Amino acid sequence: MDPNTAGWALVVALFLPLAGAGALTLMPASMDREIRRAAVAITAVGFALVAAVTASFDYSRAGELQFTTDVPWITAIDARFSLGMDGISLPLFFLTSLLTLLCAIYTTKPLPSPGKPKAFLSLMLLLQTGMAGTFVAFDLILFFIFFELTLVPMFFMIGMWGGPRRDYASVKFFLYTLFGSVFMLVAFLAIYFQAGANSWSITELSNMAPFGSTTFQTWAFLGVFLGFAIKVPVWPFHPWLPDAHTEAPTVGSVLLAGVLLKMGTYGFIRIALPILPDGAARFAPMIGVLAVIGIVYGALCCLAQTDVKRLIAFSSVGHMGFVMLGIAAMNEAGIQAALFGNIAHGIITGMLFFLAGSMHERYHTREIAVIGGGMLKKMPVYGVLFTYVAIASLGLPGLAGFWGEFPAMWAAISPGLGLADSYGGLYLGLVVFAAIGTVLTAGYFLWLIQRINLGEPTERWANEPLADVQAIEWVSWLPLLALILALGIFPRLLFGGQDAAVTNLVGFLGG
Amino acid sequence: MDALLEYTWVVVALPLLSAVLITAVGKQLPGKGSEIGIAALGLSWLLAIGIAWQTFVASPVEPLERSVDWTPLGGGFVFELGMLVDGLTAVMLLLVTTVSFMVHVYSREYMQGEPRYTYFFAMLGLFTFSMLLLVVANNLLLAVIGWELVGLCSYLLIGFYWEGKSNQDAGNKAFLTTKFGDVGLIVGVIVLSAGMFGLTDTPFNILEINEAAVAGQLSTTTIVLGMLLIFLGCMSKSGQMPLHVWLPDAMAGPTPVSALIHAATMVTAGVFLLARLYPVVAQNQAVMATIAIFGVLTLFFGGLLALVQDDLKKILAYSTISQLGYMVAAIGVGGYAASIFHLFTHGFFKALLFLGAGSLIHAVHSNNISDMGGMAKAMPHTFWTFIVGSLALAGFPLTAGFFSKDEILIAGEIWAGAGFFTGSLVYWVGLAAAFVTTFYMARACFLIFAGENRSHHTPHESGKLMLAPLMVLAVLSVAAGYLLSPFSPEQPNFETWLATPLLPAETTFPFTDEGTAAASGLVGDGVLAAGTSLAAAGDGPVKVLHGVPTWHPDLLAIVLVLFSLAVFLAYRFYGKGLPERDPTLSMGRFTDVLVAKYGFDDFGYRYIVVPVRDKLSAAATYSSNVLIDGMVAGVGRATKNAAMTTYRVVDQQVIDGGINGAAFSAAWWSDKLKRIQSGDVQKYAGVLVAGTILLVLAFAAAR
Amino acid sequence: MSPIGPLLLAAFLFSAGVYGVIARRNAVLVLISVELMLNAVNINLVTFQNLLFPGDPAVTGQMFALFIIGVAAAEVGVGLAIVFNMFRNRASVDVDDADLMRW
Amino acid sequence: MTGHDLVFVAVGLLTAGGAVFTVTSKNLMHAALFFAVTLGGIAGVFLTLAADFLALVQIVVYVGAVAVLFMFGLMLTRAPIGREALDGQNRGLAMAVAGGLFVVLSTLVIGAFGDLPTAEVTGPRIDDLGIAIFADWVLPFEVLSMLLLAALIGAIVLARRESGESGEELTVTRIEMAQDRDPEALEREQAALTSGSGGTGEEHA
Repeated sequence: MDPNTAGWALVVALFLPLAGAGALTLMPASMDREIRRAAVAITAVGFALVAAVTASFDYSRAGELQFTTDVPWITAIDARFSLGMDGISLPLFFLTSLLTLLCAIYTTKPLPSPGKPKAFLSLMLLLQTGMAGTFVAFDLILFFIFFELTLVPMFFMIGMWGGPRRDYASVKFFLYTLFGSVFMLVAFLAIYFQAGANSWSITELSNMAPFGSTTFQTWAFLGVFLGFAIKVPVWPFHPWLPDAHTEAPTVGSVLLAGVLLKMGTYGFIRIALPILPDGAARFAPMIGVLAVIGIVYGALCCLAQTDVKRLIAFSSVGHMGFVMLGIAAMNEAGIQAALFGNIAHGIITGMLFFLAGSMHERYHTREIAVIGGGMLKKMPVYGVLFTYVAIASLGLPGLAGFWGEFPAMWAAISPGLGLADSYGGLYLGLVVFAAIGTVLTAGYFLWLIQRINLGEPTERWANEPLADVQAIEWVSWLPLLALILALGIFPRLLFGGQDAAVTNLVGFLGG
Repeated sequence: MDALLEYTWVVVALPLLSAVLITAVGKQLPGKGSEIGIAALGLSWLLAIGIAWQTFVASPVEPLERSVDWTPLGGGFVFELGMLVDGLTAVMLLLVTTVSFMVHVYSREYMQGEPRYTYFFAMLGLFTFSMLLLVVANNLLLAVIGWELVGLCSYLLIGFYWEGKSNQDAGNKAFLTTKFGDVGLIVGVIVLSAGMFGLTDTPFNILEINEAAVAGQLSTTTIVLGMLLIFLGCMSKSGQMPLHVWLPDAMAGPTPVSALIHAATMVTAGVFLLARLYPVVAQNQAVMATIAIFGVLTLFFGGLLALVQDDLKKILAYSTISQLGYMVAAIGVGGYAASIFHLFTHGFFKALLFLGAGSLIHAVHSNNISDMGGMAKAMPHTFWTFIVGSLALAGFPLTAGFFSKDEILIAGEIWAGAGFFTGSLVYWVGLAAAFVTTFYMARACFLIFAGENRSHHTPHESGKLMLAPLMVLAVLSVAAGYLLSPFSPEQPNFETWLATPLLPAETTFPFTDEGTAAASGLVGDGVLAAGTSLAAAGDGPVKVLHGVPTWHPDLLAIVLVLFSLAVFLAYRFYGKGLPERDPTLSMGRFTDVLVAKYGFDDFGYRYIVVPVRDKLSAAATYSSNVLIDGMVAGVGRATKNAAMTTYRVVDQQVIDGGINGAAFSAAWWSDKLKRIQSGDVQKYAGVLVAGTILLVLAFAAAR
Repeated sequence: MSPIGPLLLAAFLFSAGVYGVIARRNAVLVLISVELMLNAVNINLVTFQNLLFPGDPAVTGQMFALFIIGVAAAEVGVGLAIVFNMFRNRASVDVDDADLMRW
Repeated sequence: MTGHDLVFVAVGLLTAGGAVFTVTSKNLMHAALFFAVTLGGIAGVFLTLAADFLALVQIVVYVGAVAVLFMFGLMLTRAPIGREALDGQNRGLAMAVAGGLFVVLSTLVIGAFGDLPTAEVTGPRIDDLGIAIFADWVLPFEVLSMLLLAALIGAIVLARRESGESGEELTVTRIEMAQDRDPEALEREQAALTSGSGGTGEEHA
């Protein structure tokens, strides 16, 4: 595949799941096994295509858009159907495809009530198109549509297959994100008109930037910020997250943590920063402060949780705080770190949600106190995996989490855009508190391991037969487990591919 | 430079390979994986000896740096995977591999029958790899990675018996306390690297940082802030007060682990890192003074705590803290070589003591010295090796501990001579602590070996695999001292071995007054040729910092007197076995303070752990669930109320307002308008015609 | 002869028809009024044919009038049938009663 | 003014008067008779316009058939007699509209044709008409025959009394349709329906 001409590959990879979702709805609901297998087949074919795209991606020109498609779309408003990928999009696109495949494989296990795998898998495939599209759309309108497209399937996933408070959680999720999206859309419109009302192209707008007065940029950035910050979520826009994660079915949680949150940070990096550099420079210290509050705060909240899934959900707040800290640094290293943290968090927390889901399937509870320890005795392999992923999540070097955290702090010590001169002391403080956040993170994870994994099984579970990791779980988890290690040992896998693209991007910032 | 140094990475890689292999196939092997570990470490050890030998005989040597660009970090900066081999590296390699190899051999027998035997060896391999990674790292980031990994291994091995809650807690405490220090380390490394941003693409590179510091390219802020923060990391890792609290608890791990990790190697990582960055440290008086003061506090007060312990491993743990205090204090008074020398000898004799303790514990199934007694007869080999170790620790003349501890005291004396108060502090407090050390070691030895057997078991001598390491280490505990002693005045000795990559004489300690420094012997002609200007020193003999090691009769006399006094006292109290009332436990408030460990643990638990874990977290959750969520819910409620008001006031009272109003008005109008639809077709027709007429008229008018 | 006379007569007849359609309640009378209007149109057609386009070989005007007479006959037949039907169903031919299309 | 014109004025006045009485007469039969007079007058107008054939057709079809048909219709429907009974409440509207229409139409006619010179009235010969019907207009002519046939059949179908047919039919259908809905709404609807149909029933009586 020639990355310069094979734009079709991206289009096919993007809409194959959508077509698959359509095909699934045509199958009779009674063909349960066939539906599940078909979903695996569709996502597998899609992943194979994405893998081929990844393989043929020209890494020597990672800064330029490849696999582009650019045709007029809605001519009345100058919107174009514009797809492409560079070194920044590629890993996220790949991750989306991979996680969906693994989720499809995982869904060959029984679904939570009310079952209905056909509906579930169709929604999941629809979700995949939305998620993947967000990362390769290079037209603001197209981006917005993909961005919003994810809301509906996720809403139904939580609302239909979720836990006892699913109605509350799904509506909360929907309203929060939609609230932000409204402001984002308004900001997009403002950008469009300010830039001369003839293009929605992200690349063109970035090239044009900075345009408009600082006041305009500030307001436009605020709008975009609200949209993305709620999605990330940045403290204090996070309360939807724990509820959504806790109530969502396993696959929903995995995709939510693994990909959906990334759309927010990706939006910051792809849209908010290059198009509105002046606004970004004004907001950067505030973003940094919110990010660090998120880190410390998320960790503190985790310490107080009694529900495993809710704890992991709150840990996301902290981890995304590191990503936002990287963005707040407004320099190449920071963006690099943010993107790495994005992927690392997607893999690790996605994996943690898989584990939490399986734990719930076995214990039928997520209460730490009820599980009461001894998992390492009861299910040794499972316990080891849990420890492994938890340690990865607390940012141990050699595993993926580290390369999102340390470089983010490192980058924040000398923020770009001249922020170092005016806010040098503030940023030093941010680094210190972020580092303290790592201690708290270590604290709650170790405590979690202690309370769940270590010790003797309690009376209640001592004689309960609990299955250790099953074959289907191995299949859907092994890629993630391997990636955690591979990225930790060989961070160049991501850093290398992103480098040129990030350099380009920071060029737009003028920093 | 010989080609052997190029293969230093093999020393590091072998333990990792061992860990991977043991994990993969260990369980299937007859030795359950221990043979892999021993073989790998043996090879590693031999290679390390070769490297040490080459750097030693040729010392001082230019540092050898080899690296590959591992990953870009953005902004043109690069993270290297590289090794830096010089005398310091070689010393540490030798120490780590030696102790690790001994512990491997020892554990094969010691851990026999334990659960997770294979896992234990895999962890040992992983730990050794991490420690060696830290040692050979050519840049601070890689060092941080090794640093964190040894912390993880420490956590996993302290909690090796994870069925028990106290062991789990100990692991958590160790990890979290050191992790707290890591905040300092990480931020410190970041600050230092930030100082390098304009100078290089590899801002973590240790040699470049050192050179930049010496060349005055780093601002004072960078140096002070960076080094103090890094020192915070060193404090937690190397058990400096008040961050030492985890170390005694860490004794919950298996004894070989205590020997390897919590006595000989990992806990010295902090000292090592200070030594690695010594040229930076030496730039600033405040930094050195801080380091010295914390070191002095630790060496004295840490030692005192050992007085009241009954658990043999805890006695050793506190003595480790105290000895680490010596090393840190030495760094703070310009005793770079002395510090590393003590680190080196301490590694051997403390490992020996721990392994000996393991042998004893193995025999009596108790950690407590009050449960032992009379072991000398039953376990003769353990006895004499333990005594050698104890003598070395107490600094009995002609043992390794004597030479190394004296180097530190002399360094303090010279530093004091150069006009620094901390120098005298180190000298006198160091002497006092030596007395304390001798006393508690003598107490332990008398209680263990003299008197009657108080245990419920019949003690038996350990097997060969356990005794052999003891003997090797016992030999080393004496022999290692001769590397830097009046018996080795000429180069190569330990000081020339380490004499890289230090400072050019004229820029050493830029804050000292040149005349005073020269007079005190702190600096002088050709002293300590720097790594960068080593070639300029020519082929002639290189003089070392504190001059040629010589006998110090005054010091020797004081040490001997103190030693005799301490042993005599200990004999009086404990020579006949366990006294009714242990004198160290009968010192009133003093004992209370010591038993309470100065209240650090309690303080930490009560004012840090509990508030953060229980209160602050609850507050945060509360704010998330109630405040923020409540705020959003409040906005929601307010919106609803506003809507109700709108509905009632605007919709209902001002009927046409809002959407409902529009709907109502539409209904109202339609109700009125529908009456036109009377069903009276004739009327329709009439209106139709009338409309036509009107249209015609309208057209006519328009024309 | 001037066409004004017949045309004005036709206009008058048409207006009378309109009046009848609107004012009369009896359905039969309404039909009669419709016939009046049709006849007015016929007068117009014949007038145009014979006074303005006398040479038209297709005699279009008179032909149209002829067809209208035919169609009117059919219409009357069907219309009266509907009236009968209505009378049978509701016992009345009063158009005021036929207001089912009312609101 | 020629004699021809005089004849036209006389016939025209007769026609117009007949029309006026047709639409205003209080007596149904009178109205029908005046209608016949008007139709005859129109036949006269056709004659003065030299349209002999059409005049004959007018007499045969309209005066002979349609007018008689209407009289039968009136007699069969037992219509009440009297102004109030014959005229609706729309008389004012009707008068205004009809008057206005006449004014507009006459204005237009005079405006359009008032300045045309008087011309000799010449009608086509009867054989020309025959040729025109069966040459140029044969298809519409045949279609007209079809239309008449259809009207004939339609009239029969409409006017035939079928068994079981009654005034209640409509109501029944609506109730049947309503059965799909919930019983309460059905009840309400039925109540409304009963009262509504009851009202009309009273009026009928």
